[in-house]
Amino acid sequence: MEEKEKAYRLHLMVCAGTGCVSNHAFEIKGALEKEIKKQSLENEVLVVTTGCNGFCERGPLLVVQPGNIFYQQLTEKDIPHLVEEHFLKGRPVQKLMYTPPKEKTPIPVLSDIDFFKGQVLIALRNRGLIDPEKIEEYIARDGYTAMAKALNEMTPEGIIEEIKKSGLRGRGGAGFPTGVKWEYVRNAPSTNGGVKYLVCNGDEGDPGAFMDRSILEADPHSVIEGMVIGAKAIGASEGFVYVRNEYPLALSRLNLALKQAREYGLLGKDILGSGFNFDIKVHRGAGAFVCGEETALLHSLEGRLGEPRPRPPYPAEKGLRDQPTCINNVETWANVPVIISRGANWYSSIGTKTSKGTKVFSLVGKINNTGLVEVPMGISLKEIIYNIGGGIPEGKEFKAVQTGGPSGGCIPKEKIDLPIDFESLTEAGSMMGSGGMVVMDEDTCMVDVARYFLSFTQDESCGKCTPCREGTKAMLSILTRITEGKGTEGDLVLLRDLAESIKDSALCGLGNTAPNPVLTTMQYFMEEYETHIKDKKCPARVCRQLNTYIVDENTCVKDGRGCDLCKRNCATDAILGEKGKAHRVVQEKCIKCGVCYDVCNFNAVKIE
Amino acid sequence: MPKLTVEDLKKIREKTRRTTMLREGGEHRAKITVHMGTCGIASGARDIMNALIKEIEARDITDVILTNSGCAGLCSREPMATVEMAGKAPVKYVDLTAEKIKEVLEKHVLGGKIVESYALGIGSEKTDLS
Amino acid sequence: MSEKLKIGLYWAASCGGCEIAVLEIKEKILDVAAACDILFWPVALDFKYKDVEAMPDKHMDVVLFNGAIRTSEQEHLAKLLRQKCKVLVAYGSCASEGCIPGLANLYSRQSILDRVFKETPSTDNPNGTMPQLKVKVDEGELCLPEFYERVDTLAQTVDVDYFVPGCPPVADQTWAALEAIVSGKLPPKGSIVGAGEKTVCDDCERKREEKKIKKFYRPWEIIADNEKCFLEQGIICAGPATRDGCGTPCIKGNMPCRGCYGPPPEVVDQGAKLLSALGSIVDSTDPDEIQRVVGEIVDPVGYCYRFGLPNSMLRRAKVG
Amino acid sequence: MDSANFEPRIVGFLCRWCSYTGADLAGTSRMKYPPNLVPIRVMCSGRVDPTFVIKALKEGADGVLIAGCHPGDCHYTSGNFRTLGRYTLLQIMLEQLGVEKGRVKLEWVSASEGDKWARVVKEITEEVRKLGALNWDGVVEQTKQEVAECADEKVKI
Amino acid sequence: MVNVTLDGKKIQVEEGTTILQAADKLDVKIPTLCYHPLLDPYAACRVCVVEASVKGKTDLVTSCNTKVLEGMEVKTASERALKARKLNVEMLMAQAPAAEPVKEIAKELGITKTRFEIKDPNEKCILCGLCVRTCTDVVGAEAISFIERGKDRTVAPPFNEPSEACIGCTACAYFCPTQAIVFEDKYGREIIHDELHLGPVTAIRVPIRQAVPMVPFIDKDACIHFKTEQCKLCEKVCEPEAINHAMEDEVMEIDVGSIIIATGYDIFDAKKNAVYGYGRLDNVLSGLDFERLCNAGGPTGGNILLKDGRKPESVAILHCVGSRDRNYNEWCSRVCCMYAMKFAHLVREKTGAKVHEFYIDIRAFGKGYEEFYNRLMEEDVIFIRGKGAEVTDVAETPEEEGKLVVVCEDTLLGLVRRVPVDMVLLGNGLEPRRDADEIARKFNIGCSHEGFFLERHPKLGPVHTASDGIFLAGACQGPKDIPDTVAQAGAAASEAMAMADRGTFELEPITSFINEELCGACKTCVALCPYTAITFDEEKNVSVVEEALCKGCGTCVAACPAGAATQHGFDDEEMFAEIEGALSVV
Repeated sequence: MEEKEKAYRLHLMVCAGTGCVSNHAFEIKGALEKEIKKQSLENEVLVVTTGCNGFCERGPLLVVQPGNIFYQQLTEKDIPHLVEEHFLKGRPVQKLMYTPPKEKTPIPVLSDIDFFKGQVLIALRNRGLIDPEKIEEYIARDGYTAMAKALNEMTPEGIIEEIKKSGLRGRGGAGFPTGVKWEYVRNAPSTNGGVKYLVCNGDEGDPGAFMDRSILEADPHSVIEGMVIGAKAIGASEGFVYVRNEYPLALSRLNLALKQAREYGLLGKDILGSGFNFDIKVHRGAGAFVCGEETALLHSLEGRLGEPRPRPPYPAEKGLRDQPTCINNVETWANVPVIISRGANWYSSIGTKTSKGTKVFSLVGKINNTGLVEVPMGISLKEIIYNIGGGIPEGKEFKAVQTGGPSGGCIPKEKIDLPIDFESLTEAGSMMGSGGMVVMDEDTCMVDVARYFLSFTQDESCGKCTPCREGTKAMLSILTRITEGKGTEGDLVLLRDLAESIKDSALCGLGNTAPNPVLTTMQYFMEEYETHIKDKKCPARVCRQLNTYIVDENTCVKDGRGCDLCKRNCATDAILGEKGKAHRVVQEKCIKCGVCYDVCNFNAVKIE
Repeated sequence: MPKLTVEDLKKIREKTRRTTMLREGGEHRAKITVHMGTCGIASGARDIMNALIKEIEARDITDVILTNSGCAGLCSREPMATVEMAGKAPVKYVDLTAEKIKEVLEKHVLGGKIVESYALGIGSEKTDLS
Repeated sequence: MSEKLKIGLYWAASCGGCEIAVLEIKEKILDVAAACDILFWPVALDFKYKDVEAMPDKHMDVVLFNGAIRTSEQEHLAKLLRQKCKVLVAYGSCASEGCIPGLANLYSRQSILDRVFKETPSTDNPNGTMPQLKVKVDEGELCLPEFYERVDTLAQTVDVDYFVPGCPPVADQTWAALEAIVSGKLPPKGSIVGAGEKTVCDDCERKREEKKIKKFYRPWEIIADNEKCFLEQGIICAGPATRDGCGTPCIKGNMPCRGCYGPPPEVVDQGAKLLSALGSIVDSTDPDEIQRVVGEIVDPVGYCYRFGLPNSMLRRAKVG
Repeated sequence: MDSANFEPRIVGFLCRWCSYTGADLAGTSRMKYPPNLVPIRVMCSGRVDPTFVIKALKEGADGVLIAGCHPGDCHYTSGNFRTLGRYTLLQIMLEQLGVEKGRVKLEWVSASEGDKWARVVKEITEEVRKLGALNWDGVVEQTKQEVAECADEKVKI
Repeated sequence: MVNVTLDGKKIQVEEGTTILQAADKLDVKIPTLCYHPLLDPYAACRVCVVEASVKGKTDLVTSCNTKVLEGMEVKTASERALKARKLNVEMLMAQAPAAEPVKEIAKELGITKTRFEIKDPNEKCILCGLCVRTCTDVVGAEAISFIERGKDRTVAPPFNEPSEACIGCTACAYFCPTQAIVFEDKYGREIIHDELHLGPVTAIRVPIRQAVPMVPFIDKDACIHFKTEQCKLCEKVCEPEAINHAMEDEVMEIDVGSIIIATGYDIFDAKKNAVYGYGRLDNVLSGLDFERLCNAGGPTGGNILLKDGRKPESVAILHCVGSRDRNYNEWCSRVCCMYAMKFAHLVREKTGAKVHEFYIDIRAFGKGYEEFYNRLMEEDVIFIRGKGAEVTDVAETPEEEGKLVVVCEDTLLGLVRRVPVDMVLLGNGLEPRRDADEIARKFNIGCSHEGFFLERHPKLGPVHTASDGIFLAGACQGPKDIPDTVAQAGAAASEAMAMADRGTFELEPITSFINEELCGACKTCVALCPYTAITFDEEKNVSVVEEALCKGCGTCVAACPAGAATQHGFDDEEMFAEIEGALSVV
């Protein structure tokens, strides 16, 4: 540590989040290093791997510092040119820069790009700026100062007071005030000589959300630091991070971070000479959705079947090994150090009256800028979708957005001005939940969407309680029936009854929220259900069993000259016609697989 | 590995300040741009750059940004470099050698006094993208 | 001269160690010489049997007779010396108990002769020539003593007055015996002089606790603890069944007692007693284990009757 | 002496609690067994000193039987284990001394085993009868005779 | 205490009471499925949902696990609760159509059929988890668990293979509300308690109805707690808290002056002689079985019944089962003739059935016994002289169908007879206790060859043993009936008393001693003494015998290598003289 820091004139920040890694970010890094060596720039240019940048849509990504120049969708082929032009000769390469849709000129600087411009980074404060595998870089960015402050200058009560004042609420979805929870745990009696536990919930069950993974990958130390502060506040000496095993990169970076922190004495005995002891163990989950539920997670952590149990007692009172346990989500923990170092007042100045600070959303679906965004609470859906997300691709119309993951709800376009916070989302029938945002355009069938999400929750139900186990199965079968055109009017009544009853009587959050997609789609898109049942039609033409495929003979002959492709691809010989002549679908034989529609190059196959 | 103290945390931060400054565009005293078009490289811009890097490292200067750019247009006077002191107009130096640029670094960047004998002029076209 | 004690010494079936043992009294031999006239000592002085035969009966005051009786010659001399002396002392284990030569009683005369004159690897005797009692040669007839079938102790051959046990007797004890004889302070006839009245254990300085044996060892099989009772270590020691008086030189040299001083006063058969003790101290209540532990003792006769087979109740083996 | 007419003399050492009672039972049960064995009662087979056995052999016994309680059944808890240890060692030694195995025996006979007692006595009597007289004094005195023969040997060369 | 309103009724209950318990106090019935009072609430079936309001906040909660709060207002059958409850029951009807409790609740709720898809009409399991919780929380065996999740959830042992962790307690089946769990033994038969044909046995029971003291005990071999250290359900339900699993058998040491051994006998196990079919054929009973059957406190209340509940019409009684039999026990057990005849009398009296006695000889030796024999003959009991050779259920003639046939050689008639009867009673003989050997060894006494304890002398010491102070009474010494036993016991008691009364005890003058002059201090003797009568006197450096402790075995004497130990009456000289004497006889 005594040697002087080596001076480089350029730092190339290669994004190595899971998204970019799967887009071959490591090959890009390799190519860069090779090329830099070739140009003898290795003493001038440093290649750094960072955590997820957030703009995953455009991966693999590279940001050049200083200058904040943003390169995107790189391939190995681009590298020699890029190195020579920009890093050697100082001429940034425009064609590798981001050009917003519908525009022609690329935007060279990251902060000028809309996707980044609208974001406020707290939980993701270090993204793209540090190498998550180097603790020094985290420390350089004021890392562990909050912890030092909390351990040496603050009392547990003081920490709790600060968190309470900040208005931080659990980012796991339910939004329980974090400070209040900590206070509960602090005051709850332990039956085992004062032992209390602290758990970080990294079991991100929603397949469409990935902010927890991203934080663990990009900035594991922020979570560790948050946990140490929390431990001091509640009086715990042992903590656990529950991470699903499907996150190998997150696991390895977290484990590395823990090792480094331990080596530096930032974990373990007598942290920073404060006399405070705390250490963290990593527990790998097997990836059950229900294990994101806190009681199920604790069961799993204890080595038992990952099943929820009724609350109360809450984990704060009787959690892991029956001792008071504080469970917070990854993102919550990542927020904690910033609150401690910058103060509750600063934090609570961001956001709305009830929901303070920022929230990370994973923006996916029919949207131009897929990725991870951190925005202040209270920002409208519209801003997220159109300003940051860049709107809907191919100029299609926005229809709805599913927030909160598979058990969240669909919010229709009428509510696009809805300011996003915990309360408003719940009011709209959805929830903050996982922070997932699935954007849907006009081509989406809402009945099918409900069916899709339900098939997920049904599959992930642990099966302990009757409503969730049997109810999701029953709802799924009704929805499947409707999408197949076999629905009756009675089905809608039964579906609503079921949904309400399950929401009301299921054991845990998973069951309580599983009907949300059904309930919200029924609330906002009832006419689509009715069309499916009464007219046996799917307006979005997604439910193939309700489609009628016909060949427009005119187009077929005129444009396609009876190319015969549809006939050759039809599995049931339902298409008649000879090459060069008009083709025709025999409806009795058609199984509505849609292959003819997909293969026709001349749009001659139509759906009615 | 010895256990850290709060003081050690500060030391680590000090040590890495150059990185922080570089990546986050933090406060810097000066920015030196070496012009490295084909002409510049051909007339020895790499030497200038290397000399600068070595010198900055040796003096442990953490608040000077070192960057490069393409051809500055005055190929006959290469190698060239532009020094921009924070809040001041850029100064372009021409016909540089490793020795000369060290002098510039010493007198101009650290001492605040323009080395007029090598300077082409003060104020020029905008060279910085940001 | 007449006040000097007239003594004789004879060496029968023994190794000769006892003759040397007499000299072990060192400078005191001068006292002996001053006090005694040695009338017969074939190993040191040239006397002929005829000289002895020529003595009047009970001419000698004391005869120290060492060695067992194996041959007719030894028997003859034993009888002759008995006749010519006042006090006959069986000096040493051979004369007293039979000792090592007595172990020959495990074999028949024939097998011993065969072994010696025919079977040993170094013997070259293709004609099977055996020693003869009488051989005629040109010069006349040569006679050899008879080799008896059995080794007897001196007391089994003639009347013995005193016994000095030991293989060999230790110097102090020899001196004590001689002193007693010189001073004329003689114990009752038949006494064992120059020995104690208890067992070797009584003199032994080793620590004894409990005798509970799980395995017997021969001395070379383990390194013996030199402070602990040999038997308690599983090393067979004849001390408990052996008369004391020797001063335990073997034990002090970290070798177990072999029993050369013969049985303690009240023991009739030293070997049987030692055997009884050995068989009793096995620490087990499992018949198989007891038999195994005891069965591992090699050559119990050798241990129990090493010095006393001719003097034991059975005296010799039944050989066929 | 031909074995049919030879009546061996056997000394038996019987423990009072088991074997002597067993022998008693055999008697009261009117069981028939050879009269060759003269029983000597001891309190426990543990009292049987190997010296006794040797003494008996020397005094003219052709065989010796030691009888005690079954292992574990000793009235005195463990006396018979000591007997067993001594007997085992004695057997080895007697073998070295040329005494045939069958002459000296150790048997476990309980108080209820009158039949066994009878059988054991029958067996040892028969066995010793087959082995013939031991005549230890004869063995010891044999020498004189042999010495005489020895003296008469002819010169071979 | 907490004040609650439940369906409009106000009640004060203790803090920590659940809504379900409170409702129970008010006799308000809330249906439950996954709830069991002995297990922790699971709240999975969601059938017990009720509407509860506290401080203006109304929620649907499960009554089994929700604890009442001050001012809580509960509506057990509100529209909202009923709607959820009905739907949940309806869904369970589809999932487990064969589950009776679900049907019952459905009926009460007015649901006749389910609208949901039925997968398996025979399914009984409602996945209430009672079995899994029983196995895990109560039994502690963890032999079964839920496997898979959601719609595929089932209960199974690990890997769906018979689990080694299963201790076969059947507690899961006991707790299963729908009889969905069936136990099979390894031959594939359903396990029922039928094999113990004199009634089922539980781990906690009163040994017999006539037991004194009349208290139940825990059978450690059968109790789950002693297998897995868990369960203790009995402790939970026992209100006076009278159950203590930690209680241990105590070994007490009592110093006594004399001991009377009265360990009794075992009865001959008739299963050893397969020809009688005992344990194989129904209605073949041992003597003790029959005593239990006859007993007013027995399983039938003293009625003599066949296994199917009929009264027997004919009964055979076989004498000498296991007795007077070269293959088993050669002795006469003395009591069987008379008790067999007592059986005959009882059967005649209680059922009027025809009774056949199969005997070798009738041994009616006691006072009034012969008269009893004569009386039986007057009661028309049929005596057949001939030992029962076989009992079979293989019929050779139509009248033998469905009967047990006793085959024997009638030695009076001189022919082999087959006698069909409904019931066969065996006159099992008496045997020594199976552990008699061990007892004999412990007390240093002998056993006769058959295994009964041996008295010192049949005539002169009939209650004494070879060990002083140890006396015998009853059948442990040999088969005998009650009068004889009482007589012998009396004798033994008075002998014991007499001895204790005397206060002193004379030793036989056969003790050992050690001659200090000769003792070489080798300590060989010390460890040999089983009575620790020998100590070592360190000062004198000799071993010393404490004569009061010495029993005179002489082991030390034989072992003393120095010849220092001697025994009075058995010293070497005496022994030598005895040997010489023995051999001087020609």
